[in-house]
Amino acid sequence: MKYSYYPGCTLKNKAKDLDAYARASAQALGFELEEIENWQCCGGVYPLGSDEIATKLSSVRALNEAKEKGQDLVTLCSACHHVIKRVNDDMKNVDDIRFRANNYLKLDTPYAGETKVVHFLELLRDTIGFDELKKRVVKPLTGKKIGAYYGCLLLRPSGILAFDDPENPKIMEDFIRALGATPVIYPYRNECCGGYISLKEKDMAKNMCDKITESASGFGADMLITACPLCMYNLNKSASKDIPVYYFTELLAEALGLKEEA
Amino acid sequence: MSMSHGKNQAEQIREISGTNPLKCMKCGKCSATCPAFNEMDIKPHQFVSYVANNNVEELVKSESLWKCLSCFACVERCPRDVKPGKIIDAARQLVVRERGGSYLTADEIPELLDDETPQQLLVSAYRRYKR
Amino acid sequence: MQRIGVFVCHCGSNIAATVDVKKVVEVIASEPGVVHAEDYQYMCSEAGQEKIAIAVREKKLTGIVVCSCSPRMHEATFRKAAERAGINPYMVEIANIREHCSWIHKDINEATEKAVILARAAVAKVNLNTPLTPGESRVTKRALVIGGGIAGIQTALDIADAGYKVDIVEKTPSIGGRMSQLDKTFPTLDCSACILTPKMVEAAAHENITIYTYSEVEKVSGFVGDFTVDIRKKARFIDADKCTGCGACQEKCPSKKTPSEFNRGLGTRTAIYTPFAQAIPNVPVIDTEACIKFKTGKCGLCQKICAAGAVDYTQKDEIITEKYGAIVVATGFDTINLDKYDEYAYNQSPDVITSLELERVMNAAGPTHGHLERLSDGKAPKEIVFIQCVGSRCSDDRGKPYCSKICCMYTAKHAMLIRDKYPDVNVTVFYIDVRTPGKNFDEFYRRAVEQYGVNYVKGQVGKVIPQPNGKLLVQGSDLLDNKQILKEADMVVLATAIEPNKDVRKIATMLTASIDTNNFLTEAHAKLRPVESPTAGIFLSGVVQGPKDIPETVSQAGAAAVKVVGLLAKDKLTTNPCTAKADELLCNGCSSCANVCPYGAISYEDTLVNDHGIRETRRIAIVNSALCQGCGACTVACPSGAMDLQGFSNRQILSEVDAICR
Amino acid sequence: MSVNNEFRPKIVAFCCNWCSYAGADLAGSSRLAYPADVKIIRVPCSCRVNPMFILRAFEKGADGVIICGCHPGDCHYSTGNYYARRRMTLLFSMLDYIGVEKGRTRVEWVSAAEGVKFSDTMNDFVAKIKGLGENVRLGDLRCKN
Repeated sequence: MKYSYYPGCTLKNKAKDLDAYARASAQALGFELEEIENWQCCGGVYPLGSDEIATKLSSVRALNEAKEKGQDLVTLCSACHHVIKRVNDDMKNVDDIRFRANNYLKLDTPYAGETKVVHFLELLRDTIGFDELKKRVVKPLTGKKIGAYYGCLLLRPSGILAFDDPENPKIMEDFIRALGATPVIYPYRNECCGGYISLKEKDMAKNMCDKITESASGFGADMLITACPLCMYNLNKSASKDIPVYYFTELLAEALGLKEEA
Repeated sequence: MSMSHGKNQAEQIREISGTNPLKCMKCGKCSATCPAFNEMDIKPHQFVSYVANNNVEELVKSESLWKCLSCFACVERCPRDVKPGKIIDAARQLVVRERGGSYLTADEIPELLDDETPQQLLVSAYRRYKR
Repeated sequence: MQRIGVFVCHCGSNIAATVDVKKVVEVIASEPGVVHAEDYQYMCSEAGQEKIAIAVREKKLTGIVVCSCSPRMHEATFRKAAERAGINPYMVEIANIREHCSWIHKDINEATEKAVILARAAVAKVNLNTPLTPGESRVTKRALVIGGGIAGIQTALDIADAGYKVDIVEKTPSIGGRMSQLDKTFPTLDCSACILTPKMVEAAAHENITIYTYSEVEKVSGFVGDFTVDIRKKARFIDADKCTGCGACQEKCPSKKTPSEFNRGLGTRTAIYTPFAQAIPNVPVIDTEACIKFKTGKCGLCQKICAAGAVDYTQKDEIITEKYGAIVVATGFDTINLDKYDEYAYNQSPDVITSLELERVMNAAGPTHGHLERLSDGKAPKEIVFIQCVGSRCSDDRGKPYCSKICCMYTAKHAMLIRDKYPDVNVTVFYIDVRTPGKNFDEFYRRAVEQYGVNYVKGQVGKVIPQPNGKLLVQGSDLLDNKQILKEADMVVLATAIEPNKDVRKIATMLTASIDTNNFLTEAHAKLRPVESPTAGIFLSGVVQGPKDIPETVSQAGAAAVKVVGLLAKDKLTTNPCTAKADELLCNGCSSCANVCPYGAISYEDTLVNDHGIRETRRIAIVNSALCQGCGACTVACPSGAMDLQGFSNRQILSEVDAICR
Repeated sequence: MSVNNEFRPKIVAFCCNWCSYAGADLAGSSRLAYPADVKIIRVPCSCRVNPMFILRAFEKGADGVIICGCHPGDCHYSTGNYYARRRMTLLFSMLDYIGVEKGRTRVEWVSAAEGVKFSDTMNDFVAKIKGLGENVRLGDLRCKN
C-alpha cells in the first residue's frame, strides 16, 4: 500500500526521530510512505480568519499532489495534520475559499477536497488495526505505564478533525495496549500544553505543562507519548516534573524491534 | 469618530471570524474552559459580548489577544456554537494587519531561542504574532 | 358559471396594514363569476358572517370566496356560515392572504398584487366546485393509551371514570413510568411512590381499564373513530393467572448480574424479575438474554421453586387485535446519552451521575438503600456540585435546543433534601439561569438558598477533572465575580437534558401523527389545541408533547381524556366528502389505483355501462368513501384519467394554476 | 410588469395540507419573509400533484414549480410523499431533457413545525430561479398576454 506523506518542517530538523521511526515502522508494517515532492511548510497554525487564502495554499498544493497520485495523504506532526485537514475541509465545504484558492493556484483541474488526510495513528487504527499491530510486536513494552498526551491539535474542532472523542479519546491508549504496555488515563491529556505561547510567555506554558505532567504522574504514568514536536518541546522544557516524553513512533519502532536500525 | 471606528472594527471581527456573537446565551462555559483564563485581562465570555455590543476598543488593546492559545477548547465546548476562540483570533488579526501591530519582531527572536526550539514553534508564533 | 361573492377580511390591521383591501375588492369584482365583493374588519365575527348571509340572500350567491387567514384557522367557520345561509359548505374557498401574504410581505403594492392573485385562484376554483355531502362513520367506544406512566395512567383513569373502556399498553413489565423512579416530588416534597402507587392500583382495579404491560403497539390502521391496532404482548414466561407474586423465584435466581433498568444501571437485578416492589402487575418476567435456562438449557430453578406452577418457558409472544375510537400517546421521556459531554467526565468517574440516578441513590429502595454515598468507594460525600443545563439549550449538534424545564426545580429539590438530611454536606449549584415559573416554584428555589444555604454560582462548568485522590475538581465560571473557580467535590450531579422516548418516532409513523425535529409530537394548534395531534383521533398526554413536570403532565393528561371522551360520546362522525371517484366511462379497470391506495378503499366491480350508446359490462373501480381519506394518490396513478378527487379535482387545481400564472 | 424592469419570476408552490401548508402558515405567523413571487396551491397530499399540473404551469408561463410535502415517513397518508418523490424524479429528468432546467423544479420536505425551513427554502428557490431567468421552454405563446 502506497501513501503520500507530508513530513513538515520540524520533522526534517529537530524532530527527525519522529519521522525516522515512523518510516521504519511503516516499512516493517508493509506500507510505503512517499514523500510529497517540494512540499512547503504548512504554517504551523491553521489560519482562522475566514478571509485568509494565501496562508492556506501550501496545504492545498500538498493535497493536490496526493490527489494527482490518487493516494491518501499521511501526516505525522499534530500541527501539520491539523492545518492540512482543516484546509482540506475548507476546500471541500467552503465555496468562497475553494473558489479563491483555485483562482490563485490555476491547477489543471481545480482542487475540491478530494484527498483523504490520514494521521499515522489513524492509519494504524483503521487500516492495519491495533489487533494486527499487536501481532507484529516483537518486543512488547510490558510493564510500562504510559500516559498518552493528545494535546489540542489532533482532537479539536472534533467536527472537522474527527479523530476521536475530543473529551475522552482512546486511540493512543489502544495504541499503547497494542504495544503491550499499560495506558494511564488522566484528565489533562486533552488540555493544551501552551503551544506557540512558550516562545514569549514561558511561565504560562510552564504552568500549563506542570498541570499536565502532575496529573499524569499522579495517576501513575512513568512516561508520556506525543505526536507533536511542539508539545514535546514544551513538556520537556517547561514542566518541573521530571517525566520522560517520547514520540509515539519511537515506542512503536521499539516494540517492532526496529529501534537500533532506525 | 471613535464610536463609528468601534463599530467598524466589531463588524470586521464578525466578518473575519465568521461567527455570530448574538448566538451567545451568556453561560460562561468558554471562560470556565479556558486554560489561559488567569492570564487574560478580558475574559473569553467578554470577547463575545464586546463584539456583540460593538464595543471593541478595549478588546483590541487587550493583553488577552496574545494569551489565547487557540486550543479551541472553548469552541469545542460552547453549547451555542459561538466560537469565542475565532472571535479573539479575528481581533488579533485586526491588530497585526495594521502596520506596526506585530507582537513579535525579528530582533527579539534570538534571545528567545534555545538549542531545542522546534521550527514549528517559530513558524506558529510568527503566524500568530505578525502579519 | 357560479354566482360568487368575495369577502375580503381586514383582520383588524393584520391584513389591512399590508394589503390594500379596497383595491382587492375593486379588482376581484370584475373576475368571471363574481357578482358581489366587499371588505370587512373581521369576517370571522358574528357581524362578518351575517354579511355573508345577507349577500347570499340578496345576490343569490352559489359560491363564496373569503380572503382571510389560513383555511386551517377559519375554513370550518365560514363553511358553517355558508350552510346557515343555505349554501352547500363545500362551495366555500379561502384565499389565505394573511399567513401567506400580509404577514410575510412589507411592500403594500406587492402584497396587494399577490392578494388579488390568490383571490383570483380561489374564485377560479369555486367556479368549478360542486356541492358535496359528508358521509358518516361509526365510533368504537374504546380508547387506547400508549404508555403507562403518570400521563397514561391519569388519562386512562379519567376516560374510564367517564364510563368508557380504555386499554393501557406499556412497554416495560410494570406501569408507573419515570415517576415511579423518583424519590420525592417538588414543590411539596411528597414521596413520589406514596402518591403514585394509589393511582397505579386504582388503574389496575378499574373495571373499565385493561392493562397490557410488557407489550408494544405493532400496527395501526384505520382512522378516527375506527382504528384497528395490533398489540404484541411479549412472552413473560410466567402465567399471570397462576402467579401469586410471592417473589421466591427472584430470590433463588442464580443470574443476578444484569444492570437494573429501574435503578438506571446503578444496581443489578436477577434474570427473572419485577422491576420494583410495587410493580403492577406484580408478575415477574424472564429476561431471556440473562436467563441461564434460556442460554444453556440448564437451571430451571425458578420453575422448580414456583409453588403455583406459574413458570412456563414455552410461552410465546401473543398478538392482540383490538378496535379503538381514539388513541392517546403518552410515551414520556428519557435522559439524553452523555457520551458527547465527557468534559463532565460522566464516562470517566462513577461519582459523576445524572439527576435521575441521584433519585435512585436517594431512594430507600435504591442501590444504596437511600444512603447518600459515592458510587466509587461508598464514602459519604462532603462536597456535592450540581451542574445545570447539561445538553439543554444547545444549538450545537451535541445537545437539545430546548429548555428541559424540570431541571431547575428538581435540582433545588435535591439540594434541599441533601442539606436537610446531611447538614454537613456542602452543596454548590452552577447555573446559567434559574427558571422557576409555576405556583410556589420560585419560593421553593429561594428556600433552598435562604433556608438551606445552597450555594448558587452563576456560570457554567467547563470541565470536571478526576483527581488521583478520587476527588473531582470542578472547573467553572463565576460570572458575577468574573473568575474561573476550581472546586474540589466528592460527587457531581448533572441536570441532564430530557428527550422524548426513543420509540416515539416509530409510533408517530404508525399513527401518521406529525412530529417535530426534536421528536416531540406536534399539537394541532400550539395554543388552542395543545392536547390533540393534527391527525384526527390522536391525542397527546405528557412529555411526548413537550417538556413538563408532574403537575402539568397530570393537567394535560386530564385534558386529553376530556377530548377523548368528547369523541367517544358521539355515535357517528361525519366524514370528509373530499374523496376519490372514478368516471366509469373512462375507467378501464387496470388496478393502478388500488395498488397505490394506502387504505384499501378501492375495489373493482363488473358494472353495466352505457358508453355513448354502447352498453357493455366493464370492470370499474369503486371507491369506498368511508375508507377513502382523500389523499389523491390514485388520481395521479390512473393512466386513463378516470380517477378524480372531489374538492380537489384536476380541473379545479388546473384552474388555480391558470389563475396564478395568468 | 414592474416598472424597474427587474425580473419577477412566477413561482407555483404545491403544498400538502398537513405538513407544508401548515409550515407555510407557521412561516407567516412567525413573520419569516420570502418573496411575493411564490404563490401557494393547497393540495391534500404531495401525491395529489399530477405531472400535468406542472406542465400546465410551465405552459402558462411559470418560471419555477416547487412541491412541498411531509418528511419521508411522516406522510399523513403514510406513503403519499414516496409516490410524489418517485413521480417527480421522473418528471424532472424528462423536463430537464426537453430543456426546462433541473433548477426550475424542486421537491422539498417541510414539516408543520418548520416555518424557518419553509421560508429559507422559498428564499433560496426564488434566488435560484432569478439566477436562471425567465423560462422560455414549454411556454405557450398563445397564453402570453
